[in-house]
Amino acid sequence: MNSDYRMSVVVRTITRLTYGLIIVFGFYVIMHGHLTPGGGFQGGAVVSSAFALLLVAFGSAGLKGRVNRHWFQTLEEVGAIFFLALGLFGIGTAFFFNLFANNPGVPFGQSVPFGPNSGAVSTAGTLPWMNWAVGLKVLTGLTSVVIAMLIGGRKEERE
Amino acid sequence: MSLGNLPFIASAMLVILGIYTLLFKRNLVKLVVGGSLIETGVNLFLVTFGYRTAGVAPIYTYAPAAKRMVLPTPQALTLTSIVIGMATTALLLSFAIHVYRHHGTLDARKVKELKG
Amino acid sequence: MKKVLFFVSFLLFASLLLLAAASVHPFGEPTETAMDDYFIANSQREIAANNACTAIVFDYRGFDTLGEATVLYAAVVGVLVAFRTLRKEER
Amino acid sequence: MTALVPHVPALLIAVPLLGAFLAPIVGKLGRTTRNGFVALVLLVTAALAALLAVRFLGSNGSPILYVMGGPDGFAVPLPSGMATPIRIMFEIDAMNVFMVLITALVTLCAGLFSFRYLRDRSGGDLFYALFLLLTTAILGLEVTGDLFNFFVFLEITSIAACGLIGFQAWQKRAPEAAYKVMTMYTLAGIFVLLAIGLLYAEHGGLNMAYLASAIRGSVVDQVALTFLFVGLGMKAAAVPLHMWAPDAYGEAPAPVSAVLVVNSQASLYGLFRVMFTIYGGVANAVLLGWLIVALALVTIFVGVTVALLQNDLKRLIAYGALSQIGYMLLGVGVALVTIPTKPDFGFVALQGGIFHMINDAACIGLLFLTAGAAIRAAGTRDLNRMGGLAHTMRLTSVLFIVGALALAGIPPFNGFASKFLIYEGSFQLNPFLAVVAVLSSILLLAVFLKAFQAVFLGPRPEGASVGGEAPLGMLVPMVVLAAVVIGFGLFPGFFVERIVTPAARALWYGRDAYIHAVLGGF
Repeated sequence: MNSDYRMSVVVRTITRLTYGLIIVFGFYVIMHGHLTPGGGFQGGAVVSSAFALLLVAFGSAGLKGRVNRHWFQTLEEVGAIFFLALGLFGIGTAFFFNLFANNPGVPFGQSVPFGPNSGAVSTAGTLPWMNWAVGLKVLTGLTSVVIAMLIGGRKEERE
Repeated sequence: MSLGNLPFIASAMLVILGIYTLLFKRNLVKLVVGGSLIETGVNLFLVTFGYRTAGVAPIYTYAPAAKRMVLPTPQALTLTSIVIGMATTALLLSFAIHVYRHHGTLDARKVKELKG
Repeated sequence: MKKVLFFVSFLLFASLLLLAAASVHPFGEPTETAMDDYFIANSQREIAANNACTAIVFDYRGFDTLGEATVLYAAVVGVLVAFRTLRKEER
Repeated sequence: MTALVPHVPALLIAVPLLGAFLAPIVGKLGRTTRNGFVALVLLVTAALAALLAVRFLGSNGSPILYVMGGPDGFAVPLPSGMATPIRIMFEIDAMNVFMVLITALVTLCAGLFSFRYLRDRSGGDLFYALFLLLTTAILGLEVTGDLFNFFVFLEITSIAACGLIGFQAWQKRAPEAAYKVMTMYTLAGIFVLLAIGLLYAEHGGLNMAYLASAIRGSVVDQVALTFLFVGLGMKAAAVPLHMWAPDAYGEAPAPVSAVLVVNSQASLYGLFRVMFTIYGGVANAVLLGWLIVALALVTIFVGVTVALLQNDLKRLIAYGALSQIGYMLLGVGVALVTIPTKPDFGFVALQGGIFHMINDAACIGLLFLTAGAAIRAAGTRDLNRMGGLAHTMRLTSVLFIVGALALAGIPPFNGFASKFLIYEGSFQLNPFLAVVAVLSSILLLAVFLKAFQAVFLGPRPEGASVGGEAPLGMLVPMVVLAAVVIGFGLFPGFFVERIVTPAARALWYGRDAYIHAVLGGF
């Protein structure tokens, strides 16, 4: 697959229309990890599939303006450090102690009555933060893997 | 209507198929496909351990009342196992690209540069 | 010779796996569920999370998920190492 | 700072992990800053390991328990009225402390060595990210008390090790070796995961101590034991499944090979933990013991004989390392067989096997580092085209000889101390075992003398590049490892009595204390 390969017009227009929606849906899945099935890993994978779709439809030109490879690599490290820092916040009591849960002063600190309910977003202490950290990490990680393999493949053409 | 252990045997067959491709196939990319086949089989194996008959997903948002909930731990383990499967496949494929670039072939027999 | 050895070990492995799959608890009736019942009953009280799975993934067994994020990080760095731009003398 | 002392086990993992995540970012500030940062992280990790050892030796031997995210302090594993532990917990007894000390020592020396060794290579930031990930994963492997967590760390070691093996991607053999090793590691990981799935289905818990008390030896438990045995045996490079080891140690950069040996030993620790603690109550020791003794003899024999045929320096050392894994298995296998009948000799063999772990880690690490320096100077790995390096590399050749003699078990060095215990224990069981072990050691000595003569002595072949003595940055870690090799050899009693005997006692007699620490009165 040489790099300036482009799919047909139909695919390109549909991709142009839908890739924004996929990204928004991905962030929805990340954000509601503690309420609905989903979470950091699944949401991050959905968003990186949007970037992969761009790559397939437009070839490497698809990601030219939108994604900066080195920025994504650094963002992945930032996401990883943020996740580890969340684990270390509760070091006073124990590593990975969820100190934000069930204390109303903190964002995401509300407690939840037992039994089925309609689910309030601002609950579950460190969970939403962790979901965001892992979501950012998966999103940037998977995309930089896809880009690295594309570039790896293209370099193979030149030799 | 107890299925007995049929779902376990089905996922065990998936793992056995994967092991078969890994042991007997020669093309490097086919080995990677075999590897991910095993990963899927094992994930299915893990998830089916946690099922309760007529069970509902263990999520309380709009959960139907008075329904038994399926075991949540295998699903957490499977999440980890899926990401591990992705990671190993990504690494295997990137080294397969390198081997193809050096040796010009993906057939494991011809690539046998390393003895023993 | 190697083919025979592989085939024998493959058959042995397949029979062991099927034997284990057949003799585990029947599908749908898990026998030992003390840990999981605790998770289902207490995930809302202790961690205020509706989704018991996410409660396990990020709090009860959050350390696994830290390992998980490290696995992903290792894979990404591994791929980037494989496809990094080499210096001249390393061609 | 003293408030953090009770959290040492968690920090032992968190600090190198944070270092691994920060390495590429610090790398943007320049190479020396990054090297300083990585050296600092390695030093702090080694200090934490030492602190853990000191703190543990003071606590009368009962295992330290650290519960991840425990709400009320970290000592409560069991919620009220429950029999199964809920959260992930670290359970550290003398055996874990012993393994952590080995890892801290070898990774520190290998890390310091790699700064100078890889100075003119590209991709330095990513190398140190992977190197610190490998260190974190090995430490995590040795400290965790949760079986699934053990599997996750096992996978991190697999992926990080393969990323490092394929680091020299421009060479023809490195990507192929990395691919082969990754396939073997994936297969090993699958076996372990299947076993964990079966154990979870059978007992509903994942904690090692809970499983140790819950396992009754049903069909599923035995199948799970077989899978764990095969999976961890593959990772520890026991013979029938050792195909990947020479490629891995041979193709990886020298400091990585030294850490890979420790990685194999960590999986060996996992195998011992599974056999002695989890299946301690159920497995009939004699049959398992004879199986391990047979495996050990084959490993020793294959390792030494194939080493004779090698003419690539690093693969020769790799096969030497392979045969040493056989000695550890021999010590433990003999212990499993004899302790029920003659406990004192069995325990001596067990101590020998465990003591040989740290000795082997030190001498093989030293050999790989000196070989790396020699190869860097000579520019080739082929024994026939190297030669006469001793003229310029005096200290490196002396260190190579120290490592080789120690590995072959020659008296003044540490290899002799542990091998002597293994000979003594195995002689009681069956003289044939001791004879094979001694013969293989002598054969190994011959192999390494041949290698020494080919690499260092003799005339310098005309075409060879003129390699000078290894730079200071590479010599210091080598000398540190040599000091450990000589120190353990001259005063074995001191070290055996302080760290090896408690480890052996914890592994063999400490099973009930291990379970009791988690399950309390149940």
